[in-house]
Amino acid sequence: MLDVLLASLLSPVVLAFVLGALAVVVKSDLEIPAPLYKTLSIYLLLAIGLKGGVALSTTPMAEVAGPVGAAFALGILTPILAYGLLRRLGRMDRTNAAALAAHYGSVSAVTFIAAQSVAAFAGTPSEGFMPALVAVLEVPAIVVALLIAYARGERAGSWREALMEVATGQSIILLVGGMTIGWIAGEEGTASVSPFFVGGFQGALTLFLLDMGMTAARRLRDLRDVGAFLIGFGIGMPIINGALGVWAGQMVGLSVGGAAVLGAMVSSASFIAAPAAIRVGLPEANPAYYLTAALGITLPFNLTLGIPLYLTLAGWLA
Amino acid sequence: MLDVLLASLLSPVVLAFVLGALAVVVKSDLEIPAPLYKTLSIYLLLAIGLKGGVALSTTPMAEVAGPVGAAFALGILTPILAYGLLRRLGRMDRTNAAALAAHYGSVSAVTFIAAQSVAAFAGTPSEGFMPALVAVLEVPAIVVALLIAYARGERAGSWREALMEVATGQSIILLVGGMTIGWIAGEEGTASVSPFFVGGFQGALTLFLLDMGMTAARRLRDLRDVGAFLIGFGIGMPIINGALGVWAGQMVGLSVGGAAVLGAMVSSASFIAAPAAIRVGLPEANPAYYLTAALGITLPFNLTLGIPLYLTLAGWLA
Amino acid sequence: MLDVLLASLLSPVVLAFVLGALAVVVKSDLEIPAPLYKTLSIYLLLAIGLKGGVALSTTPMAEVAGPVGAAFALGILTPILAYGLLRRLGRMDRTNAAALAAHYGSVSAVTFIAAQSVAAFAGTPSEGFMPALVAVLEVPAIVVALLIAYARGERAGSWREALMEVATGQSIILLVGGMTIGWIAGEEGTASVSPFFVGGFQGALTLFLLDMGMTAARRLRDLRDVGAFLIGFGIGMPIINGALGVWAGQMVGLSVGGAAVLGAMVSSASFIAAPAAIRVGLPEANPAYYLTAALGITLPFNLTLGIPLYLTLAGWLA
Amino acid sequence: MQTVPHRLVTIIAERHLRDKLVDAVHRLGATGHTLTDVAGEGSRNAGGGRITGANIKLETIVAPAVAEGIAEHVAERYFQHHSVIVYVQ
Amino acid sequence: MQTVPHRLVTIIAERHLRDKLVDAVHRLGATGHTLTDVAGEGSRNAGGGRITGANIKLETIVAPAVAEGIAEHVAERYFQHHSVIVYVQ
Amino acid sequence: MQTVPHRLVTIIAERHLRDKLVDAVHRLGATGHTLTDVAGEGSRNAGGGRITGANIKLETIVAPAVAEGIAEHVAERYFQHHSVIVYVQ
Ligand SMILES: Nc1ncnc2c1ncn2[C@@H]1O[C@H](COP(=O)(O)O)[C@@H](O)[C@H]1O
Ligand SMILES: Nc1ncnc2c1ncn2[C@@H]1O[C@H](COP(=O)(O)O)[C@@H](O)[C@H]1O
Ligand SMILES: Nc1ncnc2c1ncn2[C@@H]1O[C@H](COP(=O)(O)O)[C@@H](O)[C@H]1O
Ligand code: NA
Ligand code: NA
Ligand code: NA
Repeated sequence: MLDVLLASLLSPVVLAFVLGALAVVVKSDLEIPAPLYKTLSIYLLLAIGLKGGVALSTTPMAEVAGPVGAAFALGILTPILAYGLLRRLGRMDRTNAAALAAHYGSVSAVTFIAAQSVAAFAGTPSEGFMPALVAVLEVPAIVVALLIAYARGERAGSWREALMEVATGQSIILLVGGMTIGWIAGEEGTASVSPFFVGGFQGALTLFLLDMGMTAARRLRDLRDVGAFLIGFGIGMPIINGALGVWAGQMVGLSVGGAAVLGAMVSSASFIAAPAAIRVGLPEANPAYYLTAALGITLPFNLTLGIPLYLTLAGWLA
Repeated sequence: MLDVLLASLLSPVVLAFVLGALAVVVKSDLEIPAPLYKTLSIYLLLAIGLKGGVALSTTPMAEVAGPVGAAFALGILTPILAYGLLRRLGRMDRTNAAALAAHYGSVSAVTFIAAQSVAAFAGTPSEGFMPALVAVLEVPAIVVALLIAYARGERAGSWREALMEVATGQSIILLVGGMTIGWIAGEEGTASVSPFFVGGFQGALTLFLLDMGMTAARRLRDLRDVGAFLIGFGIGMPIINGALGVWAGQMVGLSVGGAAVLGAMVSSASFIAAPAAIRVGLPEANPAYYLTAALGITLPFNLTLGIPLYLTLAGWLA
Repeated sequence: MLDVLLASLLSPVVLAFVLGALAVVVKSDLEIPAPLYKTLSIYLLLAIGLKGGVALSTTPMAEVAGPVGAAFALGILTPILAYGLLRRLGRMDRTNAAALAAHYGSVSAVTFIAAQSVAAFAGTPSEGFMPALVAVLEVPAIVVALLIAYARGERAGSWREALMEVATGQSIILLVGGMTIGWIAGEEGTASVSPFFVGGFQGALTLFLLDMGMTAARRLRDLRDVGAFLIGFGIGMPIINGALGVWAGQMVGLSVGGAAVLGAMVSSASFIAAPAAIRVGLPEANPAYYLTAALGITLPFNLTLGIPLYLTLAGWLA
Repeated sequence: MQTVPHRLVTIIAERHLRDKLVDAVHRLGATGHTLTDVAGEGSRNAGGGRITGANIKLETIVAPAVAEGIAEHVAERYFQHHSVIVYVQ
Repeated sequence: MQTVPHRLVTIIAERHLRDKLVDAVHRLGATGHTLTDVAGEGSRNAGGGRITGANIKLETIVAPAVAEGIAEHVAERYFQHHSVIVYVQ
Repeated sequence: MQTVPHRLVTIIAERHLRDKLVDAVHRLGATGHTLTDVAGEGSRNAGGGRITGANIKLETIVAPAVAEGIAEHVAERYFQHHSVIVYVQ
């Protein structure tokens, strides 16, 4: 456990996240320009899409089918689980419970990428086709959560629009688009772009996590608004989902690294695709809840303790 | 033909262009921040300038003289040809005919770069000094077109200002500036910057074409405003100019790849230098015409069918 | 001397600076988007921090102690020297003298980076731990200058705030933060990010200097506002400080490249950390003085003639 | 543009409402509009800052009657659940 | 700044007119100006969006007479062929 | 928002004053604010352009009394030594 924890905590990407948080704590005038944030997220999504597509082009479908099925199942299951917990234990109203369920059922690409690089850093790289699972995991949970919400009375938002929002959201477009390009162009076709998309990847991720650290720290200030239960949920839910993910990963025959990364994916809370969809589909839900929980609590937890935990779990189960 | 077409259509850069267009068609919320667009165009222009300069520093002038002469001649000839066609066949007024002539006589750096990388991708790389031809090809056509327009009565714009605009425009500054730097610093002087400017080039181009695909698709919506003739012109003119360019390239002894790339350059319609100059020199011309034709019709045509066509032509003539 | 001068003047980074200045002179429409400028400065500061940290992790403290001590001492001495000259020779009022002293006592990261790469370019690379000296050199001078100013009567600004401003300014955060990350992660821990932070460094620097050239040239226009003395000061002060730095570098056993780079650091005038602190601590000081002197005079001087001069000096003293 | 009396309507809203609002103002009679990227805080703060794309400012110069219509439309349609403000000058 | 009556003149124009307009307003008596990057659509749409650099918004606070002068200058010089609007508040 | 009479207070200032000004307007009674990145020139030009981060425009819609208070605060606290302007509409 400890060595994995260290391997993770001492990797540049995680240290950059911590540095970003510190910069906010000491009220530094450091600012990541918004266009840089956007550029990095476009780059990272396209890059993992490309990598995944190239990997898919050389992986027998049979090998991918199991993990894809598992990811899909977890994308249906986890939002229901989250909704139940929030309603029963948290006594949270339907709207906000559904909104949070969408976020915790969906996936955070950053957490996935960080997990992937920490797993590699720890000597247990994950399967090349993992990015495909991100795409599979992103959508269903949001659909399920909206179904739950709309099944219960009038809604201010639009159900169709919300689905369009997810389906055509930048993360799906870039991930699936990147995968298609990678899959079509294949290993040699993408060779010319790999210095940019592969070589530069870890460095760009470092800058991105510096920014995420700042965003997370700013969100932390809103903790008082969200209450003790949500804080507990923001840590407990990822542990449960992470364990589920690791276990499922093992079941479908993923490597230790692969199972751990799947765990990290399932445990993570979306803060790009889900918020966009929820603002459209459930505008009456309070963003202070889902954004603070996803960005201020679950993201930092996963980047620091969560990922090593899932790696260790995967090691034990193996 | 077909294999070249595939080689071209299946290259990541072209696929990225298609992906960008698709994103607009499905109304994705994907957005390339404007500063990224500017950054990429600065990077690409400087990079091709540097590469060209380094190549020039090791190429005997005799070898370059022919192609430079050909490019210059084509820069004078093609705007006159375009103006004639637009006036006679298109019955277009003088102002807009001259504005379009400036655009189709000048060159689109993106098309040049894409052609260069597709040619290399297809196994027939072009000469290293080609970027010099971009600089040579960019200016004359705009001057000629302005001459034609100003030769015919009062103008709202300023002729001098327009020339200054081209001469000091960012594309000339970065291209010529980059070439000078590359030429002075030479192979080893630029070695330290080549991971950035050479290694990253194809990847940056992919991002740029993603953005161009979105811009082109948005322009396509204005097609109805421009009428059938302009659509025909936007496809016919590049074919004619492309053929001229390939043929001239062969005459002056360029390789198959070189002739094809020269063809692509001559066929392309400028949408950075020319619009800037025309807004100043011929403000009364309607941008809906030249921007839609250059960006919405000719750019997509060249990136998908044009470039493979010129490559095939060059193959036949060789 | 001459060969070093050429090696420096003909390096891509310096040529890019000249190109940027030319673009402004010819009134080109070339514009470096502000977010790109910010992105590059974040990248460069983090990158030199990382490199420095990795170097520190493998350097015996004893070896670093001397240079660090020298840098610290120079950070105390040079602002006092500058203040004296400005008061005695320049007959400048206390406020503006103190403000300028802060700038010339502190350091310009760009000048450091340029010196480092020119030194390497000239075949006399500097020690890997030099970035640590930038961090050491940045703060003291600003503190000393504020002490001098506040020791003399009422002030409009806030002394404490100004110190916080420096201590938490982006350059310190990124430099020290980057060094810490590099020091913790070490050689192999940072291997995955080095294509981005090491490979891309010189190229990013080229773009940054293109922008700096434009900023410097714009500043030059304000020369008339600052008067002859300040122009002389902007050239004389760096020569004096540079000589001091080179000499001190030799004393503490730095290599020729190291001593030259220390000279360049000491000679340089800060234009990021110092202005930020002075706006807060001495708002009544006139920015036209310190910004024009630092950016319009000293930066261009150092990038063109200064750095080769310090390299030559270091060669002689060696 | 200066001849007839006109009103400047300013709408500040979460980014994802941009296209809807642009369509709405043109549908309600605007002949043009200007968009600016802004950041902000208000009573609701529904915006998640840069994560959800900050805010946009939509300005349109229209006839008084049109201004009325736009302000009403925005108030009705968006005030309850969205981060939006509108004012007419 | 607040003491004497002043007018806020706002000009929205294609980017390439920026420097000319800045010079003009200062020549016509402005003592300062503020520039903002904006995007927009209007009756002419001469701007090619990001390709030609979107639009800029130029704001200047001036004496009423100066405001008049600026509005007239812009109208005369640019309305016919350029994407420009100006309004005084 | 439209019911009671309100004033739009606009402050343009050097970037480093941003957080102080935001705190001040809220302390003085504002319930929200909008920030825009701008560039500009004025009589002082204390800003060092992009080097020191250009300028920011801070807009807040407040009750007339609050507007008074903000304008006074800014004038007193910042006019003498900083690049700041404020106007109320
Ligand atoms: N009083 C105000 N003055 C200026 N801008 C405001 C004000 N209230 C809200 N805003 C802007 O409108 C957006 C949405 O406001 P709200 O719906 O109250 O969160 C905020 O993010 C601000 O950009
Ligand atoms: N009615 C309007 N309201 C707000 N902005 C406008 C309006 N009309 C035009 N604009 C702005 O002025 C620019 C030029 O307008 P135009 O000359 O009509 O194309 C447009 O791109 C918009 O940014
Ligand atoms: N007359 C004016 N009209 C519009 N903006 C102004 C004016 N004067 C100053 N500004 C803005 O306020 C900032 C500070 O002005 P100053 O303190 O005069 O340098 C300038 O950078 C401009 O952005
Ligand atoms: Na999840
Ligand atoms: Na052409
Ligand atoms: Na110094």
